[in-house]
Amino acid sequence: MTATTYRTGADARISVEQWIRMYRRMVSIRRFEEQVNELYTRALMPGLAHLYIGEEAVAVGICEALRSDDYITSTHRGHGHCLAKGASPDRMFAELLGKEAGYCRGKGGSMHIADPATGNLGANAIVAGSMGIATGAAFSAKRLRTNRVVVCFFGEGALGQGVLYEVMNLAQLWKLPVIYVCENNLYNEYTHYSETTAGDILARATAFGLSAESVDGQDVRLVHEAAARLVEASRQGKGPAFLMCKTYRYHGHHVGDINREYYRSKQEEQGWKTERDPIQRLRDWLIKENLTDAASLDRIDSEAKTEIEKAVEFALAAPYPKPGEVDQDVYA
Amino acid sequence: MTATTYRTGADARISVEQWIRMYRRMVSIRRFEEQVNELYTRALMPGLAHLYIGEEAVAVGICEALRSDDYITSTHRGHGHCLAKGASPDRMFAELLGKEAGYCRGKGGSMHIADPATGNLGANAIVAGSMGIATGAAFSAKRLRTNRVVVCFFGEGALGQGVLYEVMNLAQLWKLPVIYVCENNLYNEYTHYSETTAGDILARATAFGLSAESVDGQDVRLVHEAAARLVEASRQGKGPAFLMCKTYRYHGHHVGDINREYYRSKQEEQGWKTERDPIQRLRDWLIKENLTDAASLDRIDSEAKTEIEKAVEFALAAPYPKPGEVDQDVYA
Amino acid sequence: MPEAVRELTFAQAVREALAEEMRRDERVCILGEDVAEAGTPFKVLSGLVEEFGKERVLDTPISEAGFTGLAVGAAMTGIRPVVDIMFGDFITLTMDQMVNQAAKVHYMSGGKWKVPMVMRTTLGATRRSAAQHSQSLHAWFSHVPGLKVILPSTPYDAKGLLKTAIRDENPCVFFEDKMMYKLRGPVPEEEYTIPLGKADVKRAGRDITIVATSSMVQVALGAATLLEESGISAEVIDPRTTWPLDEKTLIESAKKTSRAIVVDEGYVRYGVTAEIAAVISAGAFYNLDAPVKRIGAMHVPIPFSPPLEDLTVPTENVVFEAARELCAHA
Amino acid sequence: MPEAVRELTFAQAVREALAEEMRRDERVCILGEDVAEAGTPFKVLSGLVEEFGKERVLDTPISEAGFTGLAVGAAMTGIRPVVDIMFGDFITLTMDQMVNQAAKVHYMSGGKWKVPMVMRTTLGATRRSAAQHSQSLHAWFSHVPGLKVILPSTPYDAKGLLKTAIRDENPCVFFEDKMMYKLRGPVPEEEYTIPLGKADVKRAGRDITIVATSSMVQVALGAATLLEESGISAEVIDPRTTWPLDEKTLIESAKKTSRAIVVDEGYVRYGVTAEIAAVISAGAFYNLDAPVKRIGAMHVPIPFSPPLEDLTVPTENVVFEAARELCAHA
Ligand SMILES: Cc1ncc(C[n+]2csc(CCOP(=O)(O)OP(=O)(O)O)c2C)c(N)n1
Ligand SMILES: Cc1ncc(C[n+]2csc(CCOP(=O)(O)OP(=O)(O)O)c2C)c(N)n1
Ligand SMILES: [Mg+2]
Ligand SMILES: [Mg+2]
Repeated sequence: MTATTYRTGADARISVEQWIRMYRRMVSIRRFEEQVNELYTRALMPGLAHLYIGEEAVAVGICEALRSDDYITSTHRGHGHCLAKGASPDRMFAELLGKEAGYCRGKGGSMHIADPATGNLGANAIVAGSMGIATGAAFSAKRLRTNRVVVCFFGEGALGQGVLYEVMNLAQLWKLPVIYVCENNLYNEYTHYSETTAGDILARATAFGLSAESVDGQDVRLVHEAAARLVEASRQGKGPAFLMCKTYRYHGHHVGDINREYYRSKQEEQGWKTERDPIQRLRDWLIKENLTDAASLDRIDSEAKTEIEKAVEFALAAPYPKPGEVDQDVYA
Repeated sequence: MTATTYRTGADARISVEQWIRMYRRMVSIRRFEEQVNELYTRALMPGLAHLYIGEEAVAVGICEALRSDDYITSTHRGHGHCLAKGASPDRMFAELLGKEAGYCRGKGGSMHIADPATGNLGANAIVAGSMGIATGAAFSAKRLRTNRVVVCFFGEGALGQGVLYEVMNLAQLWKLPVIYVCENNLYNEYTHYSETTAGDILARATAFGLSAESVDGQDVRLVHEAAARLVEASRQGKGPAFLMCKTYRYHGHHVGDINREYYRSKQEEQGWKTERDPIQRLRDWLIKENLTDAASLDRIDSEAKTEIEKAVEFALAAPYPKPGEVDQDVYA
Repeated sequence: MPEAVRELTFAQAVREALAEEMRRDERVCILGEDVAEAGTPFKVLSGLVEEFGKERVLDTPISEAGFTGLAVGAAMTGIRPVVDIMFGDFITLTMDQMVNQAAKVHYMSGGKWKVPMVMRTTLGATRRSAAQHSQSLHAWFSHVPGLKVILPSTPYDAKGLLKTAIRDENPCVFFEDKMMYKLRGPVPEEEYTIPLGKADVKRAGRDITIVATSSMVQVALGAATLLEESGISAEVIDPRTTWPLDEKTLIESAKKTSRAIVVDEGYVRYGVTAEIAAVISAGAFYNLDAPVKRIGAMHVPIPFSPPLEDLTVPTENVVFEAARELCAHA
Repeated sequence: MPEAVRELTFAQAVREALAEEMRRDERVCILGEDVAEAGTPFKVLSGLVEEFGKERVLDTPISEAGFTGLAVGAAMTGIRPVVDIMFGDFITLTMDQMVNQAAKVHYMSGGKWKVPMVMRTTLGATRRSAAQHSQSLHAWFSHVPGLKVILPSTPYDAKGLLKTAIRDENPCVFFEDKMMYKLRGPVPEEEYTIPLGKADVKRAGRDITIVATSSMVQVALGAATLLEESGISAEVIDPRTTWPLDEKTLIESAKKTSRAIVVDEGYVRYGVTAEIAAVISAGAFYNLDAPVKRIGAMHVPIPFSPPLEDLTVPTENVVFEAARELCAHA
């Protein structure tokens, strides 16, 4: 693909600042996730985490199309969504380490980060667990006439859960402003999606009357263009939509999934990393189009690195919640 | 529609005896259900029942395409399926009255009739409750190489339940011999299906890779033709299929649903009864084609009436299970 | 309660609670199957769609998981949904939404998101509806931190407790015994609510404590009348909510009477009677003169056949006999 | 058990039980997410697909309700499925299939159809997996007639009980504490099975009875060692199955020792400890010197933060202290 094919109508409406912001966010997410891996490897993080590395363009391209008071729901692989919606890395790391300064006071951990301030209804450790929630938030948006839109992120594994079809039906019947974003990274944990997914994915949404499309999830510009269009339509009252983003996770299913060759080859991984990296792609394009230069982007890279390092330090130094916290907030 | 349009290739392969058998079965089901209503009205039947009157062509046309060792699963509106698969009316009435001679020793009642001898895996009072079971029976058929086919009957209301999509996916992935038969009688209890069903019903099945089609469920010949074809294909290893039968229940959702005008008009009911009655239609065609005469069909009618009356008498006279039965068969 | 108050049926009391709360707070919505024009198969909601419109009384597809999940998200974002699950047996389909989502959202988010929703559903057998339409599964939700579980036993309680539940900031499950919908009882015209977690002494007594829930309160009261004729004074206590549970009232009563029976229509094993019996056995340990007796549904799927079904549920007589036997103990 | 037997981990014992039963009976199949090449995330099933092939070890989509329902139908028609639900928290999605279908099919059909299936799943916290991956929800299934519920506490029991469950004609749910997979213990090479419904005295004692389930048996045994040092002789009893429940063994032990503690990793409220405490309180009423003490998970969603999470589960020390206190009573 050449640069010119990217120069769609939508592209033209995006300011340089926006592209730069998307670049910065993608880099931040990547640095963030590298640190998560590092924390795990150095046995500084309790439990596990599911890295978003490789999929950054999806969260960033989509959240860039949202207002800050729009809602998202997220998954077990949720750090990228949280950051893209505006969460700050320090409190996220604090959450991952179970510290009181974390977004959930350490009670949620990696798979449950939630933040009303950025419209994040929460990550969810149940595959498809947030679909009802997202659809319900869209119900509120419509009934309360807030003009908000909701994005429901989920992996292609969630296509196996019946509740998706139940809520797509509801959303379409009631014309709710929710976009179901399927992050198809080819694997349900350790099983290729072709072994678990019959028929045609987009048809599963159009059958319920949703408009559905598929996009190269490694290209933030295509993702953003599609998202902006669908979000806008939904905001105008056109009802729900379905967007499949074709993407890839570079790392294991979780940080402990090191030996992966029984389910996918190193070559396959290498191909995605070297040929379709979303950060590299945007970088190349920005430079090629003279929208910025390498030095500026390098500066962003190193700023991001510093920011993330500081955030980790903050979290490592932060205190655990006091024992008395344990039975607080069971009931509101 | 004229008679000639019915003379499809499939029709030609059906013997007169088969048509007569289908006629007899439809009449039996109708007489059976009329008696159920009568028993309810006379306060002789405990609880409620959901009458199949008006939908007879679906169960009969489909079960006629099955071997006796093929399996079916059924619903809360299940009497027609049971009878069409070969159950005898006396033990069914006994079940409806909670008598020991019933198919389930009185423990199941109207909504739970099951009978291994006729391949009936059971009616089910959970909407969509039998979909997993039907798919599992198809799994057994495939693994045990019995060459059996399974028919899963359900109302269009069950399209709302996610488990349908879960099992269609599984059935298609594993090429299981199961036919999902959607009896679309327009209503989920008291709500028109258009208020609960977005998009396109057949597309919900084709999206998962199933072949899907729709048929006039008031015409036993069309139903049977489609069923025979789909069952045969499934038996040959072609995997699952979906068949929607457009039909109508003449009576209320259950025997106690008398005042229905707030959800459907008397006119609508009258239209279906007078213009599309499945028994009348087959009768007219059989006579018109000279396959039999009115007198012979009248004889069948009165035989059916007598059979059903006797069956009711049997059931009314039959004893209840002994109290000691109550905690038997909780565990095998 | 003032004297000479109006009488309502249990169903009317539920409906009135909903109507009043919907008038008071326009964020309150009802979601469920056949809840609008049909007003549910039990006609509990008749008339509400006429007053509040289809935007607030919504017929759903037959998607218990889907619309319960939708209610969770709606509750988090400003709506106060009341979800109708037609039969308590169908909560099986909502367990993930209620237990993994609704019950945990507040805690997992460190107290940031709230889920002010109510699930209304049924319990109770003897309607000749067989095993999939007769269960009393409230013990499951009672086991789960984050949920509140409410079991009204009278029209008065139904109205007052439901209003409180709708105003509560937490997910509440409200179980109505479907055989009680026609039960009549006094319900004052004036506004009132009833706090969650406060047991109610439905009848005071000296010799034995009968703790009963939902329609079993009526059974217990009937037994208490029979016992009175035998010279035994029974105290009938209705916990009203299984969570929060008003342990103190139960224990104090048992300490006073020194004997206790627990009656609940769910299964005895690992059910509500187990918890309450364990609480009383431990709390009134030094005062009990006899083991706490548990009475509940027979441990079988509910059979259809009427003579069998009737054997599976507690009756006045069973409670009466059990109480007499207990009182025969030193 | 013979002496000098081979040691296996808990995971190996489970795997061996499956392999043996799959060799013995080719109708036995395994269904679940990532069960084939991946051998589950816990690697419990490693190697089985290699031996038995993809026809008998089937990777499913992420459709817990769908494949559990499929297993019910397969079990009715000649297959003996073993369903793998990766985390016990996900049984929420299978409740309709297990409770409204599997548990009731035999009874509702008047004894005609049978559902010989096994669901294997996990329980247990402290893996830093937070509220949706740490629950111990076995009380729910224990409450439901028609199901059998198995909680192995050692590799030996895991193997013997799982083999029995696979041969059982009823739906059985088999809960494995995920934190025990690496626990080693003796497992003889020779074929053996263990009956369901028979409690096992894991340690004999005189002064106090500790009834414990699953990994809490290990906790109880640890506490018993500490108690011994304090001069208290504790009897540790493992019911092994919560249904059927071997009441007799529990009651006899409590009668003998006159004191009892029940330890289970589920929530205390309306949970397994409630039933067992109620059974012992009533059954050993005239012999108990102190109230039965219940110990279980704190009544909160399981928090992620390690110092908090550790507060929510019973430890040796908590059991030890509780026992000491009970023994201080007359
Ligand atoms: C209901 C449920 N079933 C199973 C799991 C275990 N699990 C966690 S992630 C995962 C795979 C999810 O795959 P996908 O949706 O494609 O997301 P990805 O990990 O690829 O981002 C599974 C099976 C779960 N968390 N919830
Ligand atoms: C899970 C579940 N939800 C709700 C019900 C209550 N219910 C019984 S029949 C029915 C409508 C079913 O409609 P449909 O599937 O079209 O079948 P029909 O009655 O028209 O034959 C409903 C909602 C139920 N039995 N199970
Ligand atoms: Mg994936
Ligand atoms: Mg219908």
